[in-house]
Amino acid sequence: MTVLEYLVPRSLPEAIGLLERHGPELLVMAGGTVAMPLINEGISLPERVMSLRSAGLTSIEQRGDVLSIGAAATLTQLVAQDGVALLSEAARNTASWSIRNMGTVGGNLFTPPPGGDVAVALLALDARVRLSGPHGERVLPLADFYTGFMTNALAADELLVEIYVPTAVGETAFIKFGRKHANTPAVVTVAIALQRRDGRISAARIALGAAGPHPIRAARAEAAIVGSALESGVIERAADTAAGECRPFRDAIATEWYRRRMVGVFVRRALEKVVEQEQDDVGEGE
Amino acid sequence: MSPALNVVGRSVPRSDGIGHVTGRTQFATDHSFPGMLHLKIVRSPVHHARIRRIDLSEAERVPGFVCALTHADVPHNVYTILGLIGVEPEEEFVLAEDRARYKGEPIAAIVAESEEAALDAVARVKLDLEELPAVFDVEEALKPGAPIVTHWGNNTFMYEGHPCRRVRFGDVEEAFARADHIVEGVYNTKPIEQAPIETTGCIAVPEANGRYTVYTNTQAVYFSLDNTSIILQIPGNRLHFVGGTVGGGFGGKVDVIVEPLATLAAMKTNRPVKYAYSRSEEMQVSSTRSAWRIYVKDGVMRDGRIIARKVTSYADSGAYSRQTPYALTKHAANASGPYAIPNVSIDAYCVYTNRVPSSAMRGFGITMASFALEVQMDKIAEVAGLDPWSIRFINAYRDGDIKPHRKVVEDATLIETMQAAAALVGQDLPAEFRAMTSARRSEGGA
Amino acid sequence: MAKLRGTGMSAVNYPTGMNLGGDPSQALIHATTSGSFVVSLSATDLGQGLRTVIGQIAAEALGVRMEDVVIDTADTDTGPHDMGTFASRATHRVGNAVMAAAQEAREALLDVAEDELEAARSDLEFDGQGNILVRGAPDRSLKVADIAAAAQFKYGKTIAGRGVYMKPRSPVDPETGAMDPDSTEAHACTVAEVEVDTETGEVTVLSIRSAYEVGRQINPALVKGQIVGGAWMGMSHALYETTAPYYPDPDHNPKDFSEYLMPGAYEMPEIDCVVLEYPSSNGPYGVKGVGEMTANAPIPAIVNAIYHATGLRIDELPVTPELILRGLDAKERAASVASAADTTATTGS
Amino acid sequence: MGSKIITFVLGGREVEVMVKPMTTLQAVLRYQLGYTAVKEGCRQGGCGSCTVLVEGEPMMSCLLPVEDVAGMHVTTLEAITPADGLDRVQQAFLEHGAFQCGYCTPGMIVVSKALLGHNPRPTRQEIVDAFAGNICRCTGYEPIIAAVEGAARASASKAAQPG
Repeated sequence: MTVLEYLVPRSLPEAIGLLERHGPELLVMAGGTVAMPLINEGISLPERVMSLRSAGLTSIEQRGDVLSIGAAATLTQLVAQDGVALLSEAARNTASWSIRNMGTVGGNLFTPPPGGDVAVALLALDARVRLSGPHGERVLPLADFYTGFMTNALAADELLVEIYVPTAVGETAFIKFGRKHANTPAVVTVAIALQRRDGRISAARIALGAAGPHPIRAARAEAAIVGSALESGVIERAADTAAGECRPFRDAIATEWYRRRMVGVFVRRALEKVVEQEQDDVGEGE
Repeated sequence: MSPALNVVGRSVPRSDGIGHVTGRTQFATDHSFPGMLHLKIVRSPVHHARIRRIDLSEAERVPGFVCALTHADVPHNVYTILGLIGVEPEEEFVLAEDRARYKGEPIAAIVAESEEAALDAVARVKLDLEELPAVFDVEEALKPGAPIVTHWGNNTFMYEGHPCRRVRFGDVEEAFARADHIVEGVYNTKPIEQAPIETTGCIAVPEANGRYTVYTNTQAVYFSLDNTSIILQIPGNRLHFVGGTVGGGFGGKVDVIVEPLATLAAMKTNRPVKYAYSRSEEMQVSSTRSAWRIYVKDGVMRDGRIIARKVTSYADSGAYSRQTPYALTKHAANASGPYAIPNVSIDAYCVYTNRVPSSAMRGFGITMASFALEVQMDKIAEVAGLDPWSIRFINAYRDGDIKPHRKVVEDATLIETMQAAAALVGQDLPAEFRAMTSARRSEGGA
Repeated sequence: MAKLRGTGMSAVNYPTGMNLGGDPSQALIHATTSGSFVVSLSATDLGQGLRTVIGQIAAEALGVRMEDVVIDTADTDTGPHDMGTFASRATHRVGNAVMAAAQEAREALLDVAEDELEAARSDLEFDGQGNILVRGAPDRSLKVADIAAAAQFKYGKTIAGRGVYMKPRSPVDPETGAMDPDSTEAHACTVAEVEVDTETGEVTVLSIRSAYEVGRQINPALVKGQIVGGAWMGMSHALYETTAPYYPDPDHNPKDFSEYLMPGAYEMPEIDCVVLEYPSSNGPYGVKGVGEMTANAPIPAIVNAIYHATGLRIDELPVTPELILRGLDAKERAASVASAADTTATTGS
Repeated sequence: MGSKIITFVLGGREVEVMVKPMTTLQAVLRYQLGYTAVKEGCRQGGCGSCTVLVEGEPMMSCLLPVEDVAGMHVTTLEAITPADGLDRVQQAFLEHGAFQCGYCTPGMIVVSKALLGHNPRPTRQEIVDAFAGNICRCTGYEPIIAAVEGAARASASKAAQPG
């Protein structure tokens, strides 16, 4: 059906009201970078579409030790924020300049793999998402938001409205590996956040993109290294474990075999990057 | 000595430059016309199927639906683009009849008031298909019992009674028997899309005088006009094709796909009709460069001379051959490479599979031969204990040599080109190669 | 992590012109009364610069300035027949047709100029700047525009020319393959340097340096543009592109520019070239043609460079990182089997 | 629901268009207003040929419902071309042979203008990054990069001139 109505609510309550009125058939769109190509090609034929672009969800603010990111904040805004370096880096490695000017942080959480590079960084940062519906709000860890390939915990009448990221993140590293260097789908994306105390890893979050039905944590790899010093044997162990536990897939870009192999390589390289950053910091300190 | 030239040989500015940098250059689908309709295609969702029924009833109810075209509407539905130069048989269906031979094959065309309505109606066409076994590999397609793709009963294009384009020169078997080394290789390449940034497209416009003006980005306006005239069975003088400005071709716009249907729809509706590929159509259903499998066997002497070469090549034509038979002929004529080889045998097969048809692309028939042969040359060099430069100088053809297809070489400059490349990269060449020329061997080109 | 570097080369010929002939192109030229020459054709400009190059050939052959030539092409109501722009045929075929048409138009101009300048035809020459001069008499010259106007208004004559170029159709002997499959041969030799990451299998092309021999260059800047763009496309074919990533399996065919892999600006290597000119006997001004061939030589040069870097013989395109890794794995397995065998042999002796 | 009237500022001039819901800015520019320098290479956001500036920032007009630019400033290549001659970037594209078929060129020049607007002396890497969303099938990118470098130099030398 040709689109009958394009709804552009000016506030969150208006958006929630429209969603409630039109029900789950309403296609919710923010930057349009994923939905519009499907509509243009006639693959998606929605009757009604709601844009969140003007619903007042575009701010990025630091509140205490939390960075609050409106779901409709653009990836360009995320590049520019200086609260969390990992997020700037992830956003900078996503798509192209024009697409970053349009694509939103919230939208990135709905982008099926191998897309969704920012979501991988958010997962490593232990972000939480605020969901809002006609009956109130709830906040979920991002890790609980995903339920499967292109499925999530969002109820039919809820909108993802905000993302909370703790700014005390410890040491981080981000690597997106694609077949090209820029504007390309990931073979694998790795985002890591570590905390170390007395030379030992006290907490580790290793998030992987394009290595499962949605951004995933490499929980066994994390468990395998907590309590150890970040040295080469430990790094190898994390890499091997992550490669073993990930659930990659084959698409036009890469096979399952190659992705699994690259998970190992890039988890290792990301952890080595943490070590290098530490050495740089030490070097600068001297 | 030729007289001095005024403008040839000078890097004068491009005559279309200002148009391109200001965006004022008009490409075919930059035109638009009041009342213009949009044509979109219902395509086979499977690789090979019998078509039992096409149900348009729901599509017809979409607001903005104007008409649908099926094979029954196309006056001369089975054609061969190279029929213009005498290539037979007629084999491609403008719109599929009882069988779809590749995923994406056009089955019906929908004409609607807007592109959105056309896409909507396309999505609502119901196809009753019986899926058939399909074949995707060139050598599998030649085995007994393979699914037959064509409508005449075998999976190769026939060259004057042969299932392949043949070249026979000298006696390869005798030469293999006395060669010091035999070097064999098999080379595989996957299909490639021309991927011009402007997709294939046209607009057909009914004119006051009963003619049709077709704005098109074809690479060959008369090729397109003449094939359209045949397919629609209307005199060529009722067609006026306007083009010449093409947003990238690379061979991808030599087929005649969009013009016949757009013109037919314009005839049927008496309104301008636009038919342009979407990007995914350009990527997934437009002709590709063929996939190739090339077997090369060379007989080589201890000193590096290649005395025999046998090449067996298979190009994956897909479901229809389009320009590919011609590519195989060009390939066969060049499968010995730029080398003087006294004994050559070449069999080049154009093979039908249930794949998107392949057709022309930049380097037609040659690009993948060059890949196979030049990798093979390095293998030969290694076997003969020579470096990659030496093996090529030793075997380079000269003016006056006879190519396997019996033509006397006239414009050989491989040796001079290699000398220039060596100088460019600082590669030292032995004196004998520095002194070598492409002049006739009888004229001291030793 | 190891990064291995290697260099590879290739040398190729490229047959230009639609191979078996029988592919005529026509050109019609007429002068307007303001001294412009309209060149009517039916060839297409795909971006290679056909309008420019044919304009240069027409201006040269007519003996007038480039700006006095108008290329009117690919309108079938005004343009004469042409087979189309493919097979590196346009500059060769259309250029020859234009030269023939220009010759006829020149003769028509000279017919009028003889009367207007009261000079013998053999004493007339074009200065290439839009004038016809009487040799040895610098004060006796006329603008081509004035001659064209005089032809129309004073003599009632047309200044026009017709040209066609056709290589006769050559049959192929179905048994031996004897045929005449080209008009002329251009050549290229490319040297590529690569770096291979042995952990990821990625191939980085560091440089593509080539020598080309393309006959006469009508427009060297456009030739260089073809060589640079072709080097990119060759690299793209060698390492990235396909519509069937798992051929012969037809699945996962790309639908857009992110799935259909092509290198971007970031991946561009250093590109360098030299161009030799050995004019052909049958091309206009000795042209051979360059458009199609420039993607060819880089492909085997890159693949041969990968061998030089890694010892892997690759016989498949595109060369994906996975192909490299699997090759390196197999090599490593073979080496460890061999060394195990060595150990056994040593122990056994 | 029927059509709506949307107003925006196109190249400094206010325009009013009547559109069906969710008509893209690209379709409005090309087919209602005749601004065909805005190209249509993919309508997937993947080629960059339709790039326009919205409030000075590059965006893909094929992905942008025109309702979303209501009241905003939109700049296409038509508005970048000065009344007298060519912009420095356009001139540089000519001089460096930064196009062949010309289909990607409008998008490339729009992005170049945006880049030089933000960053008058970009490094090669910054130029390459800026073009990551614009695909050229003909040139191999090198002449395009050279053109932007050339345009930046031309601006710098002009700025350095007294008076």
